[in-house]
Amino acid sequence: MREAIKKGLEEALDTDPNVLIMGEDIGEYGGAYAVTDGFLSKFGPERIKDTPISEATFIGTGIGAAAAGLRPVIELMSISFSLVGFDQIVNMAANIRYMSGGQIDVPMVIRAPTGAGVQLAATHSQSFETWLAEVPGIFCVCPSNPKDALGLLRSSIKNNNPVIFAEPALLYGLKGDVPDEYYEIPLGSASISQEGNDISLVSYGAGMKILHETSEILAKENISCEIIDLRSLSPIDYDTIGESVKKTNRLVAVDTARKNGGIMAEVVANVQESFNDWLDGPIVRIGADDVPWPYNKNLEAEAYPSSEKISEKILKTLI
Amino acid sequence: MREAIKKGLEEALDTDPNVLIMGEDIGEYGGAYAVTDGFLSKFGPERIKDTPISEATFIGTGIGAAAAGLRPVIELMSISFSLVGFDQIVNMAANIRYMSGGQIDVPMVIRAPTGAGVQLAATHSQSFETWLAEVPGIFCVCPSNPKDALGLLRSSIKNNNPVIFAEPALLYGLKGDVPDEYYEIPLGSASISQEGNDISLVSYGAGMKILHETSEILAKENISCEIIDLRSLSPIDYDTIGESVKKTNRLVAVDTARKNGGIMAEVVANVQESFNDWLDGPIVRIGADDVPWPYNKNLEAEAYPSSEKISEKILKTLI
Amino acid sequence: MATLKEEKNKRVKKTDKEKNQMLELFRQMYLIRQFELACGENYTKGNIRGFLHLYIGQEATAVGSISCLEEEDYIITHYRDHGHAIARGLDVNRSMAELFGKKTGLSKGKGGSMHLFDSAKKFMGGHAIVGGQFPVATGLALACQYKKTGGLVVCYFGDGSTNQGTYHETLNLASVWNLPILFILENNKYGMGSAIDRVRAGGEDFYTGVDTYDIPAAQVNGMDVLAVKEATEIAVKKVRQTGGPFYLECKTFRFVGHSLADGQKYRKSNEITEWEKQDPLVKFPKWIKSAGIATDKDLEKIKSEVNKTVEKSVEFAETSEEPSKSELDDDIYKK
Amino acid sequence: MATLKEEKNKRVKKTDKEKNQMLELFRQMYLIRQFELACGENYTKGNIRGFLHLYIGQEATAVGSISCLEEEDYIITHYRDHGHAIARGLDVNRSMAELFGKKTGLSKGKGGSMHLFDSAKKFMGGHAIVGGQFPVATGLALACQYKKTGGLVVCYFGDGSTNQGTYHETLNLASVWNLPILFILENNKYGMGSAIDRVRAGGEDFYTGVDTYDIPAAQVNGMDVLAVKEATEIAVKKVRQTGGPFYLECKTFRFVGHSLADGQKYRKSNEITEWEKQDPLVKFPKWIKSAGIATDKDLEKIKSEVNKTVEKSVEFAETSEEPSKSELDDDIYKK
Ligand SMILES: Cc1ncc(C[n+]2csc(CCOP(=O)(O)OP(=O)(O)O)c2C)c(N)n1
Ligand SMILES: Cc1ncc(C[n+]2csc(CCOP(=O)(O)OP(=O)(O)O)c2C)c(N)n1
Ligand SMILES: [Mg+2]
Ligand SMILES: [Mg+2]
Repeated sequence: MREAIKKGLEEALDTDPNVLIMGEDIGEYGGAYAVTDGFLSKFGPERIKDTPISEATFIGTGIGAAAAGLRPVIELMSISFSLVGFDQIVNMAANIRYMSGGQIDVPMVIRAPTGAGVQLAATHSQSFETWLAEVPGIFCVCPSNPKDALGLLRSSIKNNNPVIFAEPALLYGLKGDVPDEYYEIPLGSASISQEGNDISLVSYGAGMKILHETSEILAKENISCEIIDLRSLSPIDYDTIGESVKKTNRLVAVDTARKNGGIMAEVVANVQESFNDWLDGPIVRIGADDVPWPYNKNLEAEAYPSSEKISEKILKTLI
Repeated sequence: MREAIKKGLEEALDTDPNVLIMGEDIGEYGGAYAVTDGFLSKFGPERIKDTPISEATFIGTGIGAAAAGLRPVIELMSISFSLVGFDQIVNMAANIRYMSGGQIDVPMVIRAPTGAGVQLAATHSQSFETWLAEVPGIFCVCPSNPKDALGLLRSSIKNNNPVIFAEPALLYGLKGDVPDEYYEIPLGSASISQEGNDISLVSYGAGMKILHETSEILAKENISCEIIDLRSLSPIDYDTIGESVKKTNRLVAVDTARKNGGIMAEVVANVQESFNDWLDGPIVRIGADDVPWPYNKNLEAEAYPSSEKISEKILKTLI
Repeated sequence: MATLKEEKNKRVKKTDKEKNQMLELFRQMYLIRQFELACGENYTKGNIRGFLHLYIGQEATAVGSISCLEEEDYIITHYRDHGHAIARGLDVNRSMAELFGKKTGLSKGKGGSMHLFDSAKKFMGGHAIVGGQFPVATGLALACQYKKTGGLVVCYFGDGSTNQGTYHETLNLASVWNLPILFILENNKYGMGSAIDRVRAGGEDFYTGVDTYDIPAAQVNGMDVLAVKEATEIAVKKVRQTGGPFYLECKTFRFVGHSLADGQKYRKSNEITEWEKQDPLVKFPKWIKSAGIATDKDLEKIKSEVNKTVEKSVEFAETSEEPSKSELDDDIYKK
Repeated sequence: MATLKEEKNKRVKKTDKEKNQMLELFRQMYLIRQFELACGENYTKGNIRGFLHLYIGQEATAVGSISCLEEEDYIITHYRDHGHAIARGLDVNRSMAELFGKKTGLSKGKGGSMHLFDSAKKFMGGHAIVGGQFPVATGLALACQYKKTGGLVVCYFGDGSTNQGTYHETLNLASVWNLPILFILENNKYGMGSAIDRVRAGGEDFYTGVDTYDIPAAQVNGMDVLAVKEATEIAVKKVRQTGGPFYLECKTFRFVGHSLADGQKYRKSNEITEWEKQDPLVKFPKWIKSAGIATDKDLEKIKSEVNKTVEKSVEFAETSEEPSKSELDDDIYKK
């Protein structure tokens, strides 16, 4: 996964002189998650810009640079740190085009590791893509595998609007095939990660692995799962979800972020309204527990959704 | 409404020496919405503290003061400005108790005007109580009338946790009876604002007026509405909502905040799951349009939910 | 760096071009004043809504400083933005129409008073979150530097906004990256109802503290349009030479409330009257006449033209169409 | 304010009480060092997870400064918090258990390395968001002032955190409200991999810039525990006298990476070796001996006791129970 993101960034730096990267310790240090390792010597300090620890200001710097015609890619060390710069993202990046009557464009990507699972405790394990995806004026994506990461990153950097590119911290080491020929994955398109007939499961990012495990457990009970990878949290591809629901008549929505306020609340609310006639029962929603993320490994695992918990709930409620 | 909030604050200042108020221009200026007018001369500068324009810091100051035994009440000029201090609210106030294993309490109230409707445009019209209500570790309430405002404010200031007290900017001038005898309204309790049989309508804050108007329109069609006022956005009183749904078998959920990511997404997702057997159809959700708030009056009104739009949608989809 | 002195005597012998420049400065200041008065009137009438912050009293700052800029230079400011917009030559009709929320407004009626924009004139707003414009200014300057346009960024802000963290973060970054920004502080002694000394440590002078960031700084009388112009010329030259930031503090005053909802209870007694003695719209025309640059009649002519311009802008705004409801969803995303 | 000098010669003649104090300073520094080494080892073993930031090299700062505090004083710091916790006398077993994520940990295993808390000792964390602790420090100090407890707040922070806006906002507020805070900067020349000069304007000295906020400030050699102690004594006295803030910059160095994941590619060559010459755990015991305060044997005895304490803490942490799953929901809300 790390390599796919790296490839996407290098490609953009190679082909578009207006692309530059900013963030804390992305240069000399090589990036907190080593995604930009080697970039400084390859592309130079004009384009690989180490910033002071001041998220509000370097995010806003990205906005200004984008407004003046550059295509900055900002790296945050954690999406949890976006809170320090939330005003710049939510009030400035998202609104400036509208407030100016369409005069100002902000072609900027904010990359940030997201999610729990590596024992970083309450302030470092959150998933604020769930909030940012709700803000009109910005796009938001979150890949679950290297191929999607590259395809989505290409589209994100080419997009003429602010894009939140959330990278599940758990997945940097994930291996997976990446096609050699050039491809892009449009923002706003979900994918069917596995076809099935009896029940649709939807999640994104680090949740996809859990869905596949769930599907294996349910396969033993002769339940065939269709698995949907949201990929894009804003806009959400309700066509793909709807088609699947029309086929299986059952939906289970899984967040690895906290359940309360997760993206799946929105998905559920919309699907139960738009596809009610095709649903054979309530949509089951599962997310992380509504607690601050604990440091302890067992507690963190307990708060995290698991294929056991999900399949158990499905077997109990849906069948 | 303004008077009720003022009364609640004065009472707290009178009875509890640990209560103090902080915020921009709450003293000499008398408060952006005049809620604290006259407080400085009555309670003195030790307890009525004008702050520099630095939301992150004076919110965090509230956290520290609360952690050391005071009961600060913070006023923000707009909940839109909470973004500048989001890290302190979401990462610090909400998490510090958990991260310390229960050692640190934060009995603090953050009061903030919320919502659109007064032509303040994109950056000043938002409703971030929708996000803050989703954070474990904090409570969140939003009154729709003077009586509730006073009752909720009393409970909020006495509560031993951070409480977001969102005040619909549109309602400061609202008149209404406030009982003379002392009462409190517990956090976490919705109210039945009007009984009815055919359909349940739920909203909160500035949405309540719209629901009552909707009910009047529907009454002409012989549809009897039960109206629920959420009052508390965290925790949400699903018992009250559930009882109502069991009676009417229909739910319409209305946000005056943007629909995408509004509190009602969460309400709908939970109700369709927990009370599915009692629902005779999909839950209809209506909110403000998913656009940055425009300055122009007509556009703003167009984005805002209205009783006409709601009743039309109900007549079309539910009947 | 020392405070710049007003050296008026030097300026008495003027070429025609210089004289015209002086008259243009007067015209702009008078235009801003009349524009603002018209805004206030139309706020009372209910034609302008939301928050309205007038620039009355501070005209010399915007006009004096913007007169030194080139086309390729960016301007960014806060919600008290009418003065900067007009001094930058933004269309007066479309500015007024924006305040009326009309389709013909600069931002199609979507931004309102606090959000004037004209990207063609590199006027990048109008920002209503105190301190919000600082980081964006840095980014604009980064683009100038990166693309080697030769342009710079002027970032306007108020004394109150210096208490917001982004102010410091941005000064630091501008210095570390040596970015071409001219920071112009309009120190009008109050942030809303808060007098500087009640909310800021370190006294009423701001330019002295900028030293910490290795940014050259100066202070100037913001009520004196020529002093502002002269100081800005030096500042702009310095920024273009070094490629790096400069900080200019303009001591100024608003003669009116923070916004149209302000009762000004917090004012010190006589303060307004004292400052009105320095009204640039009284003192500057007086000087123009005493320096033989123009006569009363010349000035009256300018005034009556400006009055017409403003009247026409109100008429334009009044008669302009409202945006249609279908426009609500436009302008959110760029294709 | 001038830099405080190391005046070691003055200190040779000591009372018994003073000698014991010196030995206690050594004991604490040695305890921190051994604790940190044990942490590193147990991180490698997988007993400690998440991010782990060691205090190795900076011991003199925490120990010297905290030795001057009273019970009623608050301490708040950032994620590199083990040193401050131990110097404040937090239970070593429970500290280690917290790092192991155990139920017996200070925060019941919920906080981990970056979030050590002991409210009984007024140790208010351990905060992992850079700059996050500043505003909270202000609030603690406000409570001291409001309740007239006579206490003060010591707020520790790193050089990198001074680029975060809250640093400036808090200095300003502390000054405007005259709050009893002692700001202690641990300037170890790097914020993660970023050397000061690459991310900060105004040079490598920080205490000079604090002037702007009307806050008295001083600088001290943070590798010299006695110098730190002396400087802190002066600072604390000043805070108690004036009721207002003081700023102390300690020049120090971490001999290890930012966290256990750091390859330290960004280091200047020889830098670590150069600084290791100032290792407080080499220089201070040497001085103790030369000053006749203690013999090698005395020191060895302290060391072996500390070694046992640390070993026992690891054993305590290892053998402690994990929190039970039912505890997941506890501690979120206060009833
Ligand atoms: C983050 C934020 N906090 C508070 C406000 C409300 N507010 C608007 S203007 C203002 C005062 C700003 O004063 P100053 O920077 O001196 O500018 P001036 O109004 O004097 O031109 C305040 C507090 C805001 N818009 N944004
Ligand atoms: C808001 C925020 N941004 C970034 C980080 C990641 N981070 C953790 S520590 C650190 C460096 C801080 O350096 P300094 O303040 O000098 O303290 P030191 O580590 O040297 O003790 C960074 C960038 C963070 N935790 N919070
Ligand atoms: Mg001001
Ligand atoms: Mg450091």
